[in-house]
Amino acid sequence: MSLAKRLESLDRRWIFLLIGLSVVLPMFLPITFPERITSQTQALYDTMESLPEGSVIMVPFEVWPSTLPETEPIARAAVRHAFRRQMKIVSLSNVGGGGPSIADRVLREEGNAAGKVYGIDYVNLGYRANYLAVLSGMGTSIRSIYQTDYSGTPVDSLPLMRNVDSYKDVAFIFAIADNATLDYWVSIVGERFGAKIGAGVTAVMAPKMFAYIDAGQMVGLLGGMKGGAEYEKLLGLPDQSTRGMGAQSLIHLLIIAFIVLGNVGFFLSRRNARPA
Amino acid sequence: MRGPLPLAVAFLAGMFMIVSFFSPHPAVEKASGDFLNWVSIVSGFSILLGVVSIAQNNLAKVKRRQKEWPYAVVLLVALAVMLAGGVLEGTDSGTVYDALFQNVQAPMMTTMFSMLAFFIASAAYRAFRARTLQATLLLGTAVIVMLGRIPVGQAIYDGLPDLANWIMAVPNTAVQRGIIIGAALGGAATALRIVLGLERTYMGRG
Amino acid sequence: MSFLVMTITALFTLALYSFLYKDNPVYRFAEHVFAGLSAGYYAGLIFQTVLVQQLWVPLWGGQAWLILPALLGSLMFVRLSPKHAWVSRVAIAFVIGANSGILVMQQLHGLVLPQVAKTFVSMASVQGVLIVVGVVCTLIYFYFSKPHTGVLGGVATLGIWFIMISFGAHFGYTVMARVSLLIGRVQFLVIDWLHLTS
Amino acid sequence: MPRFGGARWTPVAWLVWAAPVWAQAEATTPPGWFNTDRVNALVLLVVFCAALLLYIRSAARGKSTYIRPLPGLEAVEDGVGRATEMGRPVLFIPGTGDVDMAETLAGLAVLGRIAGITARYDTPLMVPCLYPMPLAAADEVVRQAYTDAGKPEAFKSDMVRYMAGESFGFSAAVNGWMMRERPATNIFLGEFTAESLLLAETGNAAGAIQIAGTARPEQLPFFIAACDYTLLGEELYAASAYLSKEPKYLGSLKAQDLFKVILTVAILTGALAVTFGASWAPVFQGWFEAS
Repeated sequence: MSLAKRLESLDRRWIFLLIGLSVVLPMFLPITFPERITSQTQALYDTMESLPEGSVIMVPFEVWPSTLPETEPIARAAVRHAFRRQMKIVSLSNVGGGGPSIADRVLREEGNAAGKVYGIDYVNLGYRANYLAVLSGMGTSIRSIYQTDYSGTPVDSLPLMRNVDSYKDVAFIFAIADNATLDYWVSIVGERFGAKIGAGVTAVMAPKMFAYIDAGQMVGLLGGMKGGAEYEKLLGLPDQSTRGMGAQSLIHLLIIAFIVLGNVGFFLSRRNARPA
Repeated sequence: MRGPLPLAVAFLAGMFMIVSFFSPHPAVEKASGDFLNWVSIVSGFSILLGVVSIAQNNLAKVKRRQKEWPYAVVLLVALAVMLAGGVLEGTDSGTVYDALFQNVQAPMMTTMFSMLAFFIASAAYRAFRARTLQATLLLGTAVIVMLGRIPVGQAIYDGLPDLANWIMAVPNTAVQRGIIIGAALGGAATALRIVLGLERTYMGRG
Repeated sequence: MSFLVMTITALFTLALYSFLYKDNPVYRFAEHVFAGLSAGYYAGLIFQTVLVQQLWVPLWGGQAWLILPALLGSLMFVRLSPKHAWVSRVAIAFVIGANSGILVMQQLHGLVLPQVAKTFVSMASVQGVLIVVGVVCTLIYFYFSKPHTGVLGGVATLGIWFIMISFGAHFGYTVMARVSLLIGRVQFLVIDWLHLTS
Repeated sequence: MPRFGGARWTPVAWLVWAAPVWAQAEATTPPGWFNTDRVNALVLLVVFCAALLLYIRSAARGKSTYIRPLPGLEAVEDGVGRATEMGRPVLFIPGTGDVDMAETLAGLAVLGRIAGITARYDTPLMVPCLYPMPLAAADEVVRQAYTDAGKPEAFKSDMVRYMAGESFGFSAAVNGWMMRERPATNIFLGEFTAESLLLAETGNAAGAIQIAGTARPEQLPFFIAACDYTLLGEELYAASAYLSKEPKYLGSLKAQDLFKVILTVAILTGALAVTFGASWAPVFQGWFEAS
């Protein structure tokens, strides 16, 4: 069988095996790489540093469980940065497929680690149906949509929420997102209600966000695991994101090799097919 | 009465939203806040409807002993357990509902999406062909950006990460902006057709 | 997290990964457990948020007007009986109508105006020229009222080249995203569950 | 064909007549009823709405219905021809979204046209669907197309099949059907998420000509690299407007095209003004500033 034919008919499970190995092997040789900070990550970090200590920020968890390995490290870095600067966090989620539960877990774990108290230092408002109604409704008054938090406690009985009832009472919105809900945070909450927005997103979402950053509709961006690793470096805490970059590099090289090899096979078979 | 009533309701609800967009008057703001709470409540019922139809679907599959009906039983049991937990005990941390979500549902969804890395690799080898000039341009840029995003790329050519970031910040920004503007015009046209009663397909044939 | 719980999670993870070898009953079982849990999750969440927190508690707290959205919402369920399905259309129209009203202004005021305004950049720099030319060529590529010939054809061709570069970049970012997810899951299996390395 | 008299017209006439008068009257009354900073948004809304209605009306009268030829669309018709010659089926997937997604509706409009061709040449047709509502809609569209082609008896109920399961379960089932039936042409038009990759790759292995179209940018790169023809984003809606001939879709397309020209002129004017430091540049930019 000619080389081209053999290249063409390779069983894809060999490829799966190769990918599996290239994920596991780098874990046994913890090689860390120098992380070069992109300007979008630096801008987001500087914005968080410029806010006065103790100011109230919103950290919406617009994430599905499917992308946690990318979004959770970014969320933890954002929450840790906020708690480090004694900021108060108001959180919520418009993702009915798991968002509020993820927000609840991450905030409780990071809150306990930083000695913060629920209701005073951070609040999770939970979920309400229809993100268009929620984002627009909260513009006039948060209480028109959220009269209770995620576990049903009345909002008025939470000390943190006493003087917070609209986007104007919030200094900054650090959105964690893996879906198009973020476009509505930018175009409704940002443009219509004038809030300042930065975001940590999955790599799939990042390319579109550059249009918002260039237009000043977004002040900073963390793109995928790489963005997370950069932000962790700025905060001085090498965590999950950084550890994954070794395997990331190996698999990318492998996929590039597959693209090249696949096309070599393609051109060979096309050249053989052409009449001599 | 059956035809124009929904259209009138859609027109009034849509126009009130447009009016409240333009009017900062406190009375309008208060009214729109409460109105949007109503919209959120009614939307919640439509999600419940989706769950009921999934349950109905699978119950029918079991009743008629259709092909693969045992799997439908598995689905219904999992649904019942989760629903009972959420209703009786609540959904926040420390409940059965939350434990099932954090330890079973969420990891499974992450696992499913993680399989895509395998499929991308096999497709990169078996299907991604530079058939046309356009596909060649696409695959070429993809390779540059992929190399620029990993430290090894930096080792190959020091300027690669900056090149990759420049591709994102300039040509990509221009295209994303062009697509955003074009799509927003399309979206506004669709939304206006619904508000003005020219569009009925969203109500389905039901 | 107790080792037993982690083992359950790991077993479901491996059951799903078995699909890579071949579609098999273990995979189908895990897939249907997942489908059931996610449907149940929605039902439990809506019960607590809409029925309890947005209706039951405020209604007892004296907000009587909330009986109206509750009735309108329950109209949705009339859709299940084909004969009276039209009644549910009023509830659907109420939600879709309100959403559409929000969407009209969100697209025109929130996207079109700012994105156009921020493209008025000086074309003295290469970057400025590329941004303006790129936006215009992309817009013109999606122009359907005239055939893409002559000057218009040239602009559209430049447009598709810009688009392919952007899609290539998008492809690179997507590959990275999916790979990160795989690394995350394998880290769970190898490090958290089996403690083979730190 | 929506009539432009009677009940349907009144809300529309009120809006187009009232908006400028209402806005002008409001501006003079004490501030608070109308946010004068947003006059530019109101002008954009009114002009866009007027263009939309006028073009829909002229499309209803058969005027201004030209849409440029779309390579992906011609490939769809050639693809069905190829399947007919080879006596192998055509596989059509209206996406994995539900009926409330605009992309699914666009996909179903194209399905109607294809079913008409397969009916005429008795080419086998395969239409797998993920959700009950698109299944019912697709079934109705294909059945209607076969009756219109005068061959109601040629329609077999197993052409449109319900394939349940999450995205991977669905693609596994469809891939199995694809490897068994070996369709000559695969057409994927609608909303796709992760499964775009699995379907396109298996379609390649099954040796089919593949045409795809979706509006989601993160799936387009995979379709472009793996398929022979791809309808990019708005081209999917242009294709369905072209095939369905519905005035509301043709008119909308024309209104959007008009605004693409207007905004292109605005961008060039603004950019040139800033480049040459024209005195009115900030004023011009101010008109477009959203606040």
